[in-house]
Amino acid sequence: MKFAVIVFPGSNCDDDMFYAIQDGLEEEVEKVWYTETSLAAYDAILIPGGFSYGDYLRSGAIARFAPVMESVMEEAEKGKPVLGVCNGFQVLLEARLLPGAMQRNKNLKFICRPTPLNVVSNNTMFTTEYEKGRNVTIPVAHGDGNYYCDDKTLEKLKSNNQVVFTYETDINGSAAGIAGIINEKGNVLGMMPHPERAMSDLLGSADGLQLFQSMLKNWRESHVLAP
Amino acid sequence: MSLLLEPSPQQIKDDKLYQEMGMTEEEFAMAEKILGRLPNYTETGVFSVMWSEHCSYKHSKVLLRKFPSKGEKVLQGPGEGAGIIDIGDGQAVAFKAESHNHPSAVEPYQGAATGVGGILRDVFSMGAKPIALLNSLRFGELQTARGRYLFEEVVAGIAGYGNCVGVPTIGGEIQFDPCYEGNPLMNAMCVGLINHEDIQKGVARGTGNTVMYVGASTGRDGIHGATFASEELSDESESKRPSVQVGDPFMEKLLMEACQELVQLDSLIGIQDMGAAGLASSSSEMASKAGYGIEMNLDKVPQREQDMTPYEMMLSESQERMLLVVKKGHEQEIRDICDHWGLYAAEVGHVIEEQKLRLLFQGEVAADIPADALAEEAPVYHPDSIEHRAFPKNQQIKDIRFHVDNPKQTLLDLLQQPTIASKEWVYDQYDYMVQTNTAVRPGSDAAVLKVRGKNKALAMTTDCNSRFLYLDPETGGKIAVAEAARNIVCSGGTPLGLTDCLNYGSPENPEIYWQLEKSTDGMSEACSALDTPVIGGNVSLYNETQAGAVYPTPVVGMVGLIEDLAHITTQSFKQAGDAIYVIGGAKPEFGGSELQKLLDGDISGPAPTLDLEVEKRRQQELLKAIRQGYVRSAHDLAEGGLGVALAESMMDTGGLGASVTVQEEETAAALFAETQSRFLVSVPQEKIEAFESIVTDAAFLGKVTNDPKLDVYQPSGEKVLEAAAEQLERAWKGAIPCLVKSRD
Amino acid sequence: MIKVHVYVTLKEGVLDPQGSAVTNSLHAMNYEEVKNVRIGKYMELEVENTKNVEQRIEEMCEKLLSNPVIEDYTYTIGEAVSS
Amino acid sequence: MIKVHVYVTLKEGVLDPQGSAVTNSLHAMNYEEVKNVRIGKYMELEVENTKNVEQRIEEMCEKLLSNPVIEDYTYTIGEAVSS
Ligand SMILES: Nc1ncnc2c1ncn2[C@@H]1O[C@H](COP(=O)(O)OP(=O)(O)O)[C@@H](O)[C@H]1O
Ligand SMILES: [Mg+2]
Repeated sequence: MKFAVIVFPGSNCDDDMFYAIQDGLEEEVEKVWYTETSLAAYDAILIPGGFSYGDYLRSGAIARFAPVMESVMEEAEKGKPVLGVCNGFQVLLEARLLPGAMQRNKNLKFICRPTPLNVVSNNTMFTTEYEKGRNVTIPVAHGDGNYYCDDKTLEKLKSNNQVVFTYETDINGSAAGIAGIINEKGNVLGMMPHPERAMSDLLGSADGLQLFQSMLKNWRESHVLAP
Repeated sequence: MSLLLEPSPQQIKDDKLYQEMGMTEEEFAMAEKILGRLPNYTETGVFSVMWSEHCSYKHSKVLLRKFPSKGEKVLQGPGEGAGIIDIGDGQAVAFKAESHNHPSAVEPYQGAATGVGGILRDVFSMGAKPIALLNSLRFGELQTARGRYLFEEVVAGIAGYGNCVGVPTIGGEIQFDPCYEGNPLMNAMCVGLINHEDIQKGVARGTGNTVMYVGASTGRDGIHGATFASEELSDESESKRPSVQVGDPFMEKLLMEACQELVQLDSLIGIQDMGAAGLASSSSEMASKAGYGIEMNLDKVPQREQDMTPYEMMLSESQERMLLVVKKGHEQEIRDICDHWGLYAAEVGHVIEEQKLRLLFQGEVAADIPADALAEEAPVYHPDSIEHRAFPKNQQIKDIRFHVDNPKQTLLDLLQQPTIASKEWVYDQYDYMVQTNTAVRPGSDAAVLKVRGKNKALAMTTDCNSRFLYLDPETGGKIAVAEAARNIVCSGGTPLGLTDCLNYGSPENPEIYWQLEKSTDGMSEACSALDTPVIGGNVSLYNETQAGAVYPTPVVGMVGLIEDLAHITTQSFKQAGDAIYVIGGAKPEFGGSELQKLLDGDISGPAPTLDLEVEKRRQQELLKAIRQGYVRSAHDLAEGGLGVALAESMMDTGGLGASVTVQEEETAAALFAETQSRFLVSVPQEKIEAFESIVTDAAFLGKVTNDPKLDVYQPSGEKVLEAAAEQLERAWKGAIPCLVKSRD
Repeated sequence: MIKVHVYVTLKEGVLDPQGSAVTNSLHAMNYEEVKNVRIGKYMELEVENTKNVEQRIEEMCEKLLSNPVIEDYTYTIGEAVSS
Repeated sequence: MIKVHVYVTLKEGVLDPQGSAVTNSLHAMNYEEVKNVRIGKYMELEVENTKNVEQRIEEMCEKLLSNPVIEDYTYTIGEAVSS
């Protein structure tokens, strides 16, 4: 399986994502510069966390207009897996690939810490390797992780099982404790916690690994069934 | 402002305008002599910043020479952006610390942010990849709204910049004391990883080679920042406020990425960051170091504002800028890399044979100064030194004893002292995990980063207990170095070397100068004994207000090598049943201790004694035991003594407790004395014998338990303290959040 | 060259954590008379005077300068400036 | 109750990294006509109509709403609002 890690000017978790795939998952991965216009050669697209363009104006707002985003949208439309982590999630929101928006954390401060999450849905191509309802610990590191959407959208997210991860305790003020959501089609996941930082016990947790393993397994299966 | 409006050389002299720029009459006369004529306005400005304390170390140079700076593994000692030490496998660590005290006092968020930006550039301009940031902060006691504002904003500024550039902030220290009320300290340290062959120097060599400017354009910000950093803070500093710079971490990130590619080019001859005194210092230092000169055409300098004068351009401290020297004809290679990262690279001049800094502006020579005169020949002062009056007074105080009626309450009180309390509120705001190498995050003795692709790791820490230095600068200086080394050893590492940041009051006050002298003596002695060369550092003087000078605060930033990932050790207890030992006994030493501060409201008496031989032996023995796998947790005893160390070792262990019997009859000394060279360790039962055979001064105290509470017994068997882990944790973790929320 | 002023505010009904924090601080400083604070952005654009300025500003606001999911915007096109 | 509008802008000469990033981004989106963007804050305060409103607003701006070291402010006191 071949992964693309999108790199915007100022991206800073691109390497972490790259190593998570290369050394953690041991699959093929390449960094793709924001000026590229085709992502057809990749089986999955990873939009890394950290910052992009300094996150000036609004997190993810400027990156959303980078040239590469057009092909991200095309591939997403075609059903290719797209994972946005942290800043990547914010980019997906700004690009309207996912509903809602991010606000400043309710305490107005950046928060970095290992965070217990509930796996609300293990019925997605990103989470089948988790047990449903299981608690996993995955770090967060964000200043704007306070998820907002209007009530109607929230109802829809819930009734469609689009809420994938929630925080076990409210850390940032997110609506319904949302830490990660998926699009209706089920191929675009945005999450604030950083699975790529939870790839080994030496660094505190290996709970992120299953997320990438889920992607791999589901990709393999879909390619065996429909070669 | 047009040049015509600038005062003439004669006016500068007659009206003593140089004084406004911080130059003395003698210094101006020296400049005149060097040039053989009167300096013009631009030249006077360039002299004044280059000869400021911040750039020239004119009051401290003599003292810095005492530091041992050589060592088998030292690849680069003091003098460049950062020092470099070999860690094997063709790799090395580059690190350096720097102060940004005055900017942080005036505009705490931007002051701290640009402090972080500056130290990063010092490290990546050496060719290294920054892998960690640390800091060392000093504030007043958070009793006033202003004090809390400074604290919150400095922390936010560090976070804002470091998080955005993607370098983890993995450690630091914070001390709160009234002496820092009006003059907080903000010291930042950066550690980078570098391959030997990539090491760069800031040199301008080879006549005809091109001088290039990369990064942000130049504005009027920070003009006279360097001289500003060399003055006492007064109300007048307020009027100098426009000199505050704003940081652009996004630009820094691009610059950092670009530099990592630029240093791979054979055509790159030298590179230096434009830090304090910006273009003036980078150009003259690069020329002087190489024995060449530089001619720059200032019309080519990228400018953010209109009608900038040579004076303004040379003195501007706009951030996120680099000066490069490139082989003639290879400029395009630089431009290509910069283009990729969206940066602008301008050709601003070239290297000349004549050892001069020559500046052209609108077709005229705006300045023409011997480069060495600026970079090397600043006046060197040997200030008067008089024993600080506090020293003999405190030495005379003998036999300080404390009696604690309620040891449990005292322990809870100590855990809530902001200097001791958990700094989680602070480091929660720092991204300490980005780059995914952080094996031990903030909260243990030293932070530990694994080296990607290798079975080894780096330990790093910043330390300085300035209370001891105030009472006894020489002993306190030794303690600062020893404490840093202890923290490295507790993490399983061998100390490699250190960078310092010397924060003091005005050196023109003989008593302050004496503190500088004595403390650097003490530090030097400890560095020699512990084999930790000083590979770089920074001096920040004039840290005082009308209310007085800060305590002498020579912050030590130390890096150690952990040779095997299996050696990584943290301070928290790991398993019930493990034996608890203390290495080294307690003496009733309370001078400068947290207990004294708590009970007396102030500090007095002699600092704790330190025997460097004992220190060294214990460190070596402990490290050996750790490497052999005999030690499950290790923590050095610092502020608050054994009591606090026991409580800290229980935090976040998921329900472990400890039951111990102390060695000394006197509870205050047993639990809260701050006797030096001591460690608290836990040892698995099956390793007890092996451990005891290596570690000579280890005394058995008791056991780690499954019962989340701390029980302490006297040697007689009488219980002196029983406290629930949860209660200890609440006191320790709740203190700082509670202080910042409180209102006047 | 003309100057355009853009004001971006949070939509009604969207909580404003920053605004609440400022309100609380003002109360703590004894400015009790302040009942509510909402914080938005204020941008000054220097724009070359082309034909369909308004429409283009409108687009910029929609696409980049604000996020319609949570924010509203207004703008005023100001005086011509020389430069 | 009256509505007060406060505008906080960076002092002239103070670097505006956000503004530059937005300018560049607008150029990349083909809004070449935008020459410069500066980003500031816009605040709406609901204030009880007391005697010396102006003076108190002035104070709040000085002390909390702006950072006089790098920012300037202006304000307008608007219409009375019911609430
Ligand atoms: N300003 C800070 N930034 C980041 N981490 C900090 C800061 N201050 C303290 N810490 C962390 O908190 C822990 C305890 O600090 P400290 O009490 O100074 O330790 P020690 O006494 O062992 O040197 C350390 O891990 C340290 O890195
Ligand atoms: Mg320690």
